[in-house]
Amino acid sequence: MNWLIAILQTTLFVALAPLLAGWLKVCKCYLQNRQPPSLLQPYRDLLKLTNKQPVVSEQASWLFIKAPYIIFSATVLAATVVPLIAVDLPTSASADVIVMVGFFAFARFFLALAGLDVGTAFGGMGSSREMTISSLAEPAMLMAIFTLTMTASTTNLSLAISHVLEQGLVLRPSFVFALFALILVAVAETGRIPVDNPTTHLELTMIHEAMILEYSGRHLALIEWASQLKLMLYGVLCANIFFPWGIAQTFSLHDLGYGLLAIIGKLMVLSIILGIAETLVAKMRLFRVQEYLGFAYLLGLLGMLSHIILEASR
Amino acid sequence: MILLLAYCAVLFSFTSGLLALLSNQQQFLLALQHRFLKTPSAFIDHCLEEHHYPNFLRQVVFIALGLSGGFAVLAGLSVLISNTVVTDQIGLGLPWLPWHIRFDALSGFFFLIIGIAVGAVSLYGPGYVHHYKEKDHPFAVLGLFTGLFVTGMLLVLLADDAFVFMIAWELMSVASYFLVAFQHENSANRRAAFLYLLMAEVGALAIILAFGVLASFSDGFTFDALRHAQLSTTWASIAFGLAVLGFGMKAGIVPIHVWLPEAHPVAPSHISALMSGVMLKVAIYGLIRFSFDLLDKIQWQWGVVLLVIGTISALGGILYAMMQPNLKRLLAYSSVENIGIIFMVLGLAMIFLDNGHPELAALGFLAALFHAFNHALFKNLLFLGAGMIHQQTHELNIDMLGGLIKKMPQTSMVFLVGCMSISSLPLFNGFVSEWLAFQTALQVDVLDNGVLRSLIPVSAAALALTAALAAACFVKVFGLTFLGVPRSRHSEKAHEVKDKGMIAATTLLAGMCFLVGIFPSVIIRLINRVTGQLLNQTLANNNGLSWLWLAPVAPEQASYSPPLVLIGALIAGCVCYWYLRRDPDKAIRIGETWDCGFGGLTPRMQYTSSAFTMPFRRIFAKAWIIDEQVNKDMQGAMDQDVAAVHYALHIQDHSWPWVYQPLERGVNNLSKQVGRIQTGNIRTYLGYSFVTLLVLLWVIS
Amino acid sequence: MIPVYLLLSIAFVGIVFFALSGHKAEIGKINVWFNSVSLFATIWLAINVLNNGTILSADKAFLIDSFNVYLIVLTAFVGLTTSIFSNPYMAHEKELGKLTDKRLKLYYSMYQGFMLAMYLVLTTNNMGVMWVGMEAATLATVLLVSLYRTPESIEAAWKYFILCGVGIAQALFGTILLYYAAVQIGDGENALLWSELFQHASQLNPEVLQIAFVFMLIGYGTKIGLVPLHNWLPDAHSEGPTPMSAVLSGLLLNDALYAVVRNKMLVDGATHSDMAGHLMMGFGLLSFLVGALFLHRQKDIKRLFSYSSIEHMGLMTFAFGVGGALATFAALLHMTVHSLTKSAIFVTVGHATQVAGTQRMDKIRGLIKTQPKIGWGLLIGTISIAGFPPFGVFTSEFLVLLATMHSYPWLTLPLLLGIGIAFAGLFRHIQPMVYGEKPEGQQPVKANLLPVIIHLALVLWLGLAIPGFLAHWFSQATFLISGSSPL
Amino acid sequence: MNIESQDLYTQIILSMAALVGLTSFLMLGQGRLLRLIFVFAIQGLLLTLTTAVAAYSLDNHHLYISAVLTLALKVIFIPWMLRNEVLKSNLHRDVEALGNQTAIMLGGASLMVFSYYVLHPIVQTTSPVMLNALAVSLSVVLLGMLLMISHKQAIAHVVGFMSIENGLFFAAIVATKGMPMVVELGIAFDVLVAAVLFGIFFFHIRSSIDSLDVDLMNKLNEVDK
Repeated sequence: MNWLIAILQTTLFVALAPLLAGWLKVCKCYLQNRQPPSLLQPYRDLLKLTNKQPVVSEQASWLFIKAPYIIFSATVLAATVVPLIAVDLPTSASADVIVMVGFFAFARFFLALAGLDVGTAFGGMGSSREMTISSLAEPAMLMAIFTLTMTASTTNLSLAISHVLEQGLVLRPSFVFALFALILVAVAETGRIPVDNPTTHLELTMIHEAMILEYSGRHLALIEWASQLKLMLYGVLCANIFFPWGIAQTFSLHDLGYGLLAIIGKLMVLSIILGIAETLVAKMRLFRVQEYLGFAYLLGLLGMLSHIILEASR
Repeated sequence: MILLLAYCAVLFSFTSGLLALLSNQQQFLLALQHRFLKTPSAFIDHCLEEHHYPNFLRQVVFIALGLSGGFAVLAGLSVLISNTVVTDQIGLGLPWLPWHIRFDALSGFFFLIIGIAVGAVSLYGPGYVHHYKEKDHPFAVLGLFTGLFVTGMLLVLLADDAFVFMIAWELMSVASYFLVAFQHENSANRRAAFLYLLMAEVGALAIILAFGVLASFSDGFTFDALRHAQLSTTWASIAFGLAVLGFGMKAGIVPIHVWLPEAHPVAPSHISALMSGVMLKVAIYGLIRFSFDLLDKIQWQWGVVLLVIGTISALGGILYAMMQPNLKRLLAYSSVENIGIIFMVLGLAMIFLDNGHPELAALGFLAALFHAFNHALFKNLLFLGAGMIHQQTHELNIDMLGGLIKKMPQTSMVFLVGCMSISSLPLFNGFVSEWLAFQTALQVDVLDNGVLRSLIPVSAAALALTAALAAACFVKVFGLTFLGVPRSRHSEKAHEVKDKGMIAATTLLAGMCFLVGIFPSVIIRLINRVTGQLLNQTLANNNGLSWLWLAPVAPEQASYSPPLVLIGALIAGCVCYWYLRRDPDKAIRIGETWDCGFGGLTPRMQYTSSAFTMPFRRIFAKAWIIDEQVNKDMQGAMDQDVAAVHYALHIQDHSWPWVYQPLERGVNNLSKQVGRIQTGNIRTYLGYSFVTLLVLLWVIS
Repeated sequence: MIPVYLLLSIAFVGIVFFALSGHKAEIGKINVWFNSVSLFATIWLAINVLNNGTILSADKAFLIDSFNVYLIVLTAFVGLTTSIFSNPYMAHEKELGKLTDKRLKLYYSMYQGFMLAMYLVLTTNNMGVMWVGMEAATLATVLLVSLYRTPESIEAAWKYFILCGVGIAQALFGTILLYYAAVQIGDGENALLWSELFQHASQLNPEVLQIAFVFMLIGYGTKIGLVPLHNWLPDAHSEGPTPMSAVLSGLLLNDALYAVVRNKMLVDGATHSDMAGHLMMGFGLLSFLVGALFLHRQKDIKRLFSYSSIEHMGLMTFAFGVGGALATFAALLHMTVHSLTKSAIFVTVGHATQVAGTQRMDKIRGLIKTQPKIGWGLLIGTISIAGFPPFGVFTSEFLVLLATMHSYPWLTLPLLLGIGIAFAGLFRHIQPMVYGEKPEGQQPVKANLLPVIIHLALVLWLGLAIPGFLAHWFSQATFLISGSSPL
Repeated sequence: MNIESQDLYTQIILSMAALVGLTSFLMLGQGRLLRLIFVFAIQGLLLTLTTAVAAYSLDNHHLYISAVLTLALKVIFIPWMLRNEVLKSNLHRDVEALGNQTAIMLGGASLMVFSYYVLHPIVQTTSPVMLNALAVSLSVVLLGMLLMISHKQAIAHVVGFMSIENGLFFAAIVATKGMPMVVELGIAFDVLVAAVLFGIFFFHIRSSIDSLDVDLMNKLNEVDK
């Protein structure tokens, strides 16, 4: 039964990811009072890309062609771990939060390699920058997550979330810090403003885009989809870890539907916030990023320390 | 019986060394044959022929080495599985102190490591060494000292008294010194060898003194006697400090690591593999043996020391590694990083042990040993791979390579596996040990001490940073070496290695990396035996070690099931692959690379090593001494348009100007001052003895 | 007692024989024969001692106990191997025209004279005769130091002569004081016999013996080469012919130390303080450190190794000073392995200098590629003298370190420093000489490396396992000296 | 102690000791080589007399032999040889300028005191005479060294060396009624050989640096210029 739920949940993740991206676009268009595209535009793009014949550079090796599949499946695996509408997943037992971070690393590893494969300057630039940012972001993220896992004294996400649920509404300073740290990291990792600009087409400012410059057709589709999935993953993490209320604890249909509605609501709110932020903030120079992420790391650390010293001190 | 296996391992390695001495001796052998063999056998004649002989001898030597490796694995496994302790005495050594031999689970585990590595090397060796010219690089030297080197390492593990331990230890150092100096015609190797031997000597002295402290509180040098030494905390701490200094010098912890990236790369690649992959583990073994076994009471402060040192080494190691354009130097630096990680986890184990949580100590200990095991696997793999690349391209500078994935498909495959394991990606062995390390660090809640409670998470985050940097570093390595377009003629001309043995060795290691990553509990169960013997404490949740699940503390706290993850990955991958490849008419079209419409992409436009790491260089600028110069050749009217740009980048460790050069200067100045004694004037000399006489007379009366 | 007389008479005959006909060809071989006969005599002696313990000759003139018996054998052995080496070496020197027949005569005759003096010092039971022997050793070797008649060699010989002469004179004063203390309890003629003195050591007047020991230490210490009395040593070693340097380093220093230790035993017996020990420790440590530092600034290869001799003698003196079973055992062992290793090294050094045609280290390069035997010999020898196992030097240094750690923990730091510095000093010079490409104009020479191989093999053996009879002697001698035995 | 209470032998010995000490002082301050050698010969003579007296009063016959040896070696042979050297390398005209003579003299005097101070512990075990004799001989030894340190000429060094020997010899005779015969002979032999060798060396040194100034022999130094 709960394996079924897990699979259902994963498919939901994969299915809803483009929708979230679309909704985010819509929000931003309204904020920048432009005419928004339809909510389903991302789906159309993906479909179009999948039906196009991919063009691959003659320099590319097998790794370039396999990479999209690896990246996509790694991201999907990450998605299986994160409780979307219901806790008590068997999958999150087989791979805990550290493994989830590992999956992200996996995907990133191959993305960067793919960027280097065709031997253009852009690819190298993109993967160098991507690795830089991510290697700074990872400790901050782990700090934030460790705060949670140490509170719940488990690294199993669904157990952790249900632990938070059981405790009910407790105002923890550590969680405040951790939440902000996680949001900052999420922005950096998913390549949003102010770290990266997903919509740019000026090569020199690209990070994520620069790596996938050579991709086309279904490969591009997979990678785009993977990045939308990643965005949603982070959103769900922020939402469900820190505001778990509404997520289903039993597998009754009523609960599940309720959980679905809850998560959709949370994500809508989140993306509105994100949209506002992206509209207000300007993209920063590449070498300000370390200060930004350093701040995120600091927040994570503060969260950890306040947990250790204020909340669990003996 | 078990001991017999161990002895066989030692003897075979020694024999291989001796056999190597027979190179260029086939006349002598022929004489022997005619003397003793009445009936000349065709086979022997064939072997002793002029042009067959060297090849034949090489095979024999490496077969002996391989046998020793095999026996080592057998011995290790058998002692681990039978979970026994065997002791013995050999009638060598001091008149009142024969060589004491002891073979227990800890030694057995390291035997396992060495055995695997040596086995792989013996497969790899013949193909690799055959291109050395006998005149310049005699095989006798190489083979002899390789044999002695392995013998020394194995003996260290068997030693049960301070004396034989030191002998074996130094044998290891000296033999490897000769191997570092093997290609002594270029001065860099000589300098590296000198530095290496010097550090080895100093470290060994520190270890001797560490033993001396224990010995002076007990009777005799046998480890049994030392175990029962009753010393005050202060003296114990002094002994521990000396041990950390001595073993750490060998293990290459920052800031006394500088010899390592000098010495390891200049040895022949299979030797670098042994040194970086195995010898450092022997140093770890020494530290464990000394602190967990010989010192009766562990202090948590020591753990903190190890934790801090380890953190610094891990970060420093990987940061330095990232900046290296030379492949083997880079690998050597990354060894520093991994050793740092091992030290961190050992430190955690000590902290938990002294704070009365032996089961967590066991966890940390296990993580450390497991990481040692994994590091041995993938570091060997990477060094051997580097050797293959070097053999095919005569080039170790990453900026001169590129595009090898098409030229050397098999090599690139195994190398990719190595890179993924070392940057601790899931499904590979590196990840599991790192996961265990994190699990250990996350148990900090059980501690009472506020300092520790805040220190350990920080170091955990540092560990995370290290892992991420390692990933970046090895993306650079693989990407620049194998991907992209060849950057030099060498790498264009390269082609796959012919020798089966080399491929076999690397494939074996790669396979083990993957398998251990999928079924880690097999190894972990073995290590659990070690912890059981050494700390009298196994994991809290032993039945959490099924082939499928890995839940070291408690299933509800943390669990990881690589097989399931693998299955999931396969499913996901297959599904989307099937979905997208379902109709054949959308086959891939090959086009030329997008060049922004300008045209004329050249290999030189690709990112180089220094370009790839530029962001890190700017962000962590304090970590190195960076000397970066850009010179422009101007031309034309008023010298205003740039003809050519010269870019020079030189990066140096901090520990050179802070640790090494001051020492060197100090010694030189001191000897300069001392030199003034020798004035050359005999009347001054007479004055010396006159004054000495008066002073002594005055002193005694 | 016959072997002793045989030993002495052989050497004496040798002096006369070579003095008459030392210029003939094949003389080197004859010298080898003489020394092999002496070696045979010593082995005979050793067997006697093994069978029926300490031997005291009827007239009490000679005493062979477990302390000096192995030194005697060692002396004869090193004398033999060095003569084997000096045969081709001197021949080569003569070809180069550095030597005339007359000087060759002098060389061989004085070689035997030196051996005679050494045997005398070791075998005699009379402290006075011991002094005479030491002085005779100086006189025998001083002309050999100036054998080449270069200004430097003459200067070196003069310094050697004057400094050792003055030093040894002080030793004589010490001896007189000893005698003075002895005649107050015993009769005149036997009063200087060590066997008597050692029996009645406790009755000797402590104050007198203290002063006496100071003079002895200064006197014989000059010959040991203790800093700051060492200044003659590097000059004499570097300027004389290499076989001389080998025997000086290998034998003379040992015997001087032997004399000091004999006196220390008496002083310890009389004054139940460890004043003597502390003096020796101080001198030893000083020589050890200073010698180690000197290594770094050497340009001449023979000077280099003479300083390493100073350093090692310092270590032995220190070990004897520390006292106790372990340290004393280590010191005895170190005497053996050091003289074996050091003489082996000097053999290779001699050939190396002939290969390169100079003693300047910056001119000697790429020995392994030029003549692998010599290169490897030098390298392995250095490894062994630097105290790397499984060579015997390591064993003794290990024991010294541990004994020091046991009795004077803080002194291990200077020891540590010293060993490290000395090692670096040796290797920074040796490596470039053995490794690297062969410079042009460097030709292999006719060399007989048998001594090197034998010596290093022995040192290796001593490092791996000490044979029973030797261990027995060592432990007995340790018991004699320190009053306790490690076994 | 009071000198009247002592027997004649002791008185002679003591006065001899005084004289020997005096000669050492004379040598120390002596800049002219010939006079130096002359004083040295006198010291040898005093030594011979002491030996003879000792031999007579203790009727210890082998002391006669050593007396003869001393006479032959230290009074006749060595001074004669040295004198020839001086004349050969005509140094007999020039006076060596001793740096800061008064200081050296004062130093010598304080050495005398020092040797009394050093040997003082022995007094309770023996007669003051012995103390005197030993102290004098010790100071003769020390003065000999001081002589060598303060003089530049190789010949002066030999004289110093030999006067050290004299001091020792004096101690041997007075304090211990002579050493065992074999030792005496050995010492004498060594001294003889030493003397011969000195002769040889003078030749070599002169031929290498055509001077006997030891300060010129400092090629073998290790001081960075």
